[in-house]
Amino acid sequence: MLRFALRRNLQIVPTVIVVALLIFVIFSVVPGSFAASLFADGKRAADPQMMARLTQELGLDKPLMERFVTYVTDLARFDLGTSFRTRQPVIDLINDRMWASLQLAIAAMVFAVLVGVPLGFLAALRPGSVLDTVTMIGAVSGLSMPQFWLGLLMMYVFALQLNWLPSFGYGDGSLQNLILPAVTLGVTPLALLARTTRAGVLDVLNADFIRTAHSKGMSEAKVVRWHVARNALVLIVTTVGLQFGSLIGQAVVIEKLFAWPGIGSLLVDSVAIRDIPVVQGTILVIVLWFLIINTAVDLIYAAIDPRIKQE
Amino acid sequence: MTAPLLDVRGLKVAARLGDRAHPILKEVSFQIMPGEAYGLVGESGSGKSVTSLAVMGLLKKPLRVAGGEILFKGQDLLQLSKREMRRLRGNRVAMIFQEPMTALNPLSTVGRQIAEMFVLHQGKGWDEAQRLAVDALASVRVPNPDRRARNFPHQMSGGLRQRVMIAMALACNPDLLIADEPTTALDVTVQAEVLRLIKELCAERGTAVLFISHDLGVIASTCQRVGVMYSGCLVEENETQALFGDPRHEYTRGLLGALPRLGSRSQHGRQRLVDIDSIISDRSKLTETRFIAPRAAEGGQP
Amino acid sequence: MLKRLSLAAMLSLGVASAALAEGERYGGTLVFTAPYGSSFATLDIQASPNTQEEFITQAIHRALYSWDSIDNKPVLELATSADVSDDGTTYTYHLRQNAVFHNGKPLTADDIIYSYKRIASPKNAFPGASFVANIKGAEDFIAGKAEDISGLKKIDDHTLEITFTGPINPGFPLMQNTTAIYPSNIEDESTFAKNPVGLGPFVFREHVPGSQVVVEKFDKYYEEGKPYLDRVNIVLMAEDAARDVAFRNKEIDVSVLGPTQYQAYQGEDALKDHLLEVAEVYTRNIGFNPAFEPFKDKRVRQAINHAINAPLIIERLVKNKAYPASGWLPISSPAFDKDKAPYDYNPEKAKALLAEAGYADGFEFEVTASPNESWGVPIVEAILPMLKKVNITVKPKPVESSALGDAVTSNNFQAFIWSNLSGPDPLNAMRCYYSKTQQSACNYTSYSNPEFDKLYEAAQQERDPAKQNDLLRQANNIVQDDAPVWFFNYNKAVMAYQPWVHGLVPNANELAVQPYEEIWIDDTAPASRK
Amino acid sequence: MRFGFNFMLGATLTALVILAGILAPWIAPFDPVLDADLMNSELPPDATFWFGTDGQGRDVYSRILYGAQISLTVGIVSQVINSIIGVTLGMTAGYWGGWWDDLVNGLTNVMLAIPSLIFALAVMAVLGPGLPSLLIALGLTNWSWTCRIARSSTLSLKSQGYVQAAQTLGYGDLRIMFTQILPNMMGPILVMATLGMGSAVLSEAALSFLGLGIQPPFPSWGSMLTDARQLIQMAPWVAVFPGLAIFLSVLGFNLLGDGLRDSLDPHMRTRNP
Repeated sequence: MLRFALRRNLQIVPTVIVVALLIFVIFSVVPGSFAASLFADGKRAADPQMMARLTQELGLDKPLMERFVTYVTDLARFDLGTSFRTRQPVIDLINDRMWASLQLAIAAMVFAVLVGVPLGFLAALRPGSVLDTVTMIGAVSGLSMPQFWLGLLMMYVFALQLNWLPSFGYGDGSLQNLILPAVTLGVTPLALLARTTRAGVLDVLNADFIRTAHSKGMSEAKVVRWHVARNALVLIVTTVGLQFGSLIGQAVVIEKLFAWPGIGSLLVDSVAIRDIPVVQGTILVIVLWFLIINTAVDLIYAAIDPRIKQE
Repeated sequence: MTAPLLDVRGLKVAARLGDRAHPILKEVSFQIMPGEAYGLVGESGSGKSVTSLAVMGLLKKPLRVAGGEILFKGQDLLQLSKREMRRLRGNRVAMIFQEPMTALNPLSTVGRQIAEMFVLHQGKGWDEAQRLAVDALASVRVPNPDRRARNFPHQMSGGLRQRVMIAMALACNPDLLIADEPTTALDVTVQAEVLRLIKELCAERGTAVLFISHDLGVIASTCQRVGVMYSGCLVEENETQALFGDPRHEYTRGLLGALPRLGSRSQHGRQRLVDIDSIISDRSKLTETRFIAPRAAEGGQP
Repeated sequence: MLKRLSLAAMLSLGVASAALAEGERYGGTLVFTAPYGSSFATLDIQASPNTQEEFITQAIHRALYSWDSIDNKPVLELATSADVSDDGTTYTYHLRQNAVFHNGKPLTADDIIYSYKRIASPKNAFPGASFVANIKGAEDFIAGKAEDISGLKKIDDHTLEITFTGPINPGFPLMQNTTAIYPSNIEDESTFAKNPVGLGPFVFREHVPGSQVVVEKFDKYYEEGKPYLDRVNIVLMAEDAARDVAFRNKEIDVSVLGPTQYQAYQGEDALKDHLLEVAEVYTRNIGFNPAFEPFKDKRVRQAINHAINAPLIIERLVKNKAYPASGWLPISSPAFDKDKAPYDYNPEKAKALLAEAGYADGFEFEVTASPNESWGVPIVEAILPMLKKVNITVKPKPVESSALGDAVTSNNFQAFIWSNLSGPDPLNAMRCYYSKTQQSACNYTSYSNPEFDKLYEAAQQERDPAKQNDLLRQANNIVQDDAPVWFFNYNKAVMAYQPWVHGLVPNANELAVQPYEEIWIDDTAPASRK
Repeated sequence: MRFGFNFMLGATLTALVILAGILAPWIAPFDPVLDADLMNSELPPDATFWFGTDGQGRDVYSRILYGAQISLTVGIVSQVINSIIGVTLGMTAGYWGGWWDDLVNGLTNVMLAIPSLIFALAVMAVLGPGLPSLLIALGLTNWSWTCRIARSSTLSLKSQGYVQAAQTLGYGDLRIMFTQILPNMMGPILVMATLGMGSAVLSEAALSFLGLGIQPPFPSWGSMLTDARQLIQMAPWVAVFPGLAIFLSVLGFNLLGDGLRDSLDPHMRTRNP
């Protein structure tokens, strides 16, 4: 198990290196510059001297190769660089925002799991029932909806019309502020989870060992508890893991819509003003997050399914 | 005459597809005496497995019993409540399936899967049940039962897995064991071992066996009495010796003709099989005649 | 005309309320909003060119000059008086005796010299460097060629002599937030970014990243009897809709309005009486690149100005949250020509002009545009059908905001739509049409007209403000006639405030920036504010 | 039976989108860009403007019809690019194996590690907003799953009799790939592409929202929806109809893809797109 975990963790390294190179290349050819973004709002006249000084100070006048070497050597020392805008270490900015993003992703996932898994389970136990039909129609609808439209509609109804929940922002970090963005963000994984849980449970229910379990004289409830749940769990854990990783990608839109101070909105804002070190750092952190979660999923998977370790 | 352990009377099973019910079993009747080994043969799709599943009460949609009685120790299983049926299933009537790989849950240890039987039917705690499971493994002659109990199914060979299934089925000393093609998926070398095991264990414990196979050789070597099924009907039934010696039904004769015999192997090393359809003249009429031989008065004891 | 009258009326109202202000109440908390982003980039405001950080600056810091929103001009802030040499280049400032930094250090000339050197330091590349660049010797210092700025001379602790490179009005550059004065006795400069220390009426208390900055009353503030408030919470709230909800729920005391909300608030009795409006010093325009063949001809540029129904766009799309532009200098500019009529909407005249120029069959051009709702793609979409009627095909070329500046300053466009600073200093605003100004600096349309240059140079030398304004007014009219741009509008900034808030001023530079020390709240405020 | 219904519903919705796109020039009552009269802005739905008008005074109904063209283009072109990249890499990797296979595998892992919306965001930032950039960005981001499927199909097809027969007959590698292997894996690839069309349309909307999608005046549903954000209280119809259009067309693609998958291979049902 330990060796499996170690090997799995080592596989992350080359991927992260390639991703790091890729984003460096992409953002070295991006049009626009941080210096130019400073007067993009038209509130100041462009100041070419200041732009030149800034470019020089930020090291952007150096040749590409030289910047690349600096970038790589810094990365090797786990240094993500300094933000153009705030002149603070990128890692500090990410730290400031990470918790909000985690909170949002975890809340969304908890919501998706708590609603999606039982729905999928019940639907599979009663295939063709009203519950099944409604759940599956709901799930495919959930997958077909533009998330920010859903968020906008919910904001309109629950915040503006009913005034039940705050429509925006982090507030003091209370649950109230979390509900709308988390639910909006949770809809896609919820729909996927309901679908995969249903399919997974149906698969398990059709398996021979379930017939064996019935032939032992086990009650339906015990069959589900002792044999179905654990086996369906494999698929559910995989889906949860994959979704948890991609949640942070989707969170970009939701964080922007609900003015949630997470790393998704940090990324979008930084792309907009071409604060390249922050952009690179944020993407790297997101990718790392995704890979770590995938690895964790693989490990959990291996813990649940004894067949994996053999491979 | 002792009362039969299992008395299937005019069992009808139908498959409901849309609003039409297609008959699958057409009035199947047979009895199994306590301790008797009874064989059901027939080609695939003839209804052997459906019969066994009907007895276990494990028919799945769209299949369902459309008529008849299944008397177990005089009690009609079809009239039992779900709960009563569950108490019987596994406990008094147990079953072994064809595929030992898929019939076991890949994610639990075999010990735990056997132990479930003791927890379910004997109200044991898990610790004790696990110990009993080791004993049960020992009783089916699994070497190192203590270690094997902690194994997962994928860590075992096919023969071992089928032994686990047998240990599980016999865990509660059932009155009737239904063995549905228990050796089909196994290597030829292992087949004989497993068959002998079933035979010996059941004989030791006085467990009756309903043996289901398409393999006449297997049936011949294990059963006292044989029923031949074709297209949902029991077309012929007789003592094993009698049936093989003097097949009465055209289909049985065809089936026997298709059976390779050791003596028929030619010099070229090629088996020459008689095509079943070259013996049977008209398949559509096969179920019109039935030959059910009466039971000998002394019952099924060998 | 009506709009201008109402503005004038409002301006006088502002003066009146300031003069008549009585019954000021001490104490309480003001919940202010910072609407220009979801975070504060830094608390070291010398390093930040963004408006967003000005909300903090106003509370914590003071610069040598400050902006008088009522009289619309820079005034001395940290000095009680200044003597000007005859040639207008040397200023001797008599600094306030009673100004004290939050860390207890009294203000001396050293602090100003220290601050200007820090701002100009080549190591820092701060945005304020261009504002101190007018001081003699600053260019050399910025370039790293000198140890000191030769134009800065300490006479004694409270007397400072500054020599400028020319006869400029130093008030405009030295009132900028990025030229705020820091105490010279802080060893570790990196603490400015976390724990700012200034001369302002409020002391920094706390910064919750992504949420708010809290400041509290400074007891030793140099202005007698001020500030009134005990505390100001400067809350980050970038989303218009978020501010709308929060304002209606009385969670915030002021809110800067977008066009849609402006329209909505005007229709609501509870809200419409508490709107503060001002013509800000930004001119929205579409700049034409004379390198693009059709735009070489003045008649084509004029035709476009005639073909677009700007008042209609302002009414329907901008919801009247703007004043139609009649030239480059905005209404609040001292050199604004109120008698100059804007181009009238006249498609026939436009067609005739185009025909004269040889473009009767029209032509096609691209407008580089950012997504901004008031001066971006939506406006281009609106002019598209209008210009189609005179056979001109317009194609929006959408770019991100950060790429717009790059495209324009590298002269890589046929036309662009932007909002540009056109005040408060009219001389500085008209510099953008002086032929010696680089295209990349702010002469984006590569404008060159000898007649204009003559007027501009004369205005540069003129030291009588009235005469200077007169020259600039003429220069402005030449630009208007030459139409190097389509004159769209001047921004009307609108701020909604709760009825218990008093002392807000119509700041034409940036309405959202208010003098916190003048603000007080009355008894009707909710309990949480008192 | 149920899948049949889903499939039909999906096919109907997709057909409607295609029809709307093709027939837009004939059935749309107004020009989506030029028929903008600011005097008519923000009118609620009525007999003339079935879905009302937007802030620029344009007919929302006409714009939605024309928007179908853009959504279809986005869906189809991005998926064609995806499929070509994915199939080419996956098939050659599976067929040739060796270092090429390792390389493709590594590349696929990298692509899978970057959330696709973020990668698309980066590509859009480089290329600038607009339809061609969007097609490239979305075409470049989602090929990894297709590649994996193509690779594993190739691996299993390679050992099939007819492929080996073709190899014995001395057919060239490319010929075998295109005549023997490719046709046999078109099914799953088609399913991936159909489901991918739905997510491409959703990504377009998301990128528009982030200011990096197709920009006006093109009547793309995503940008219409984004523009409507400011108007949601004053003129909700401007937000509701484009949102519905996106929802129904993506639903159509998804149901169609699900239906295709079920009819091609009932066992694939458990897998995710």
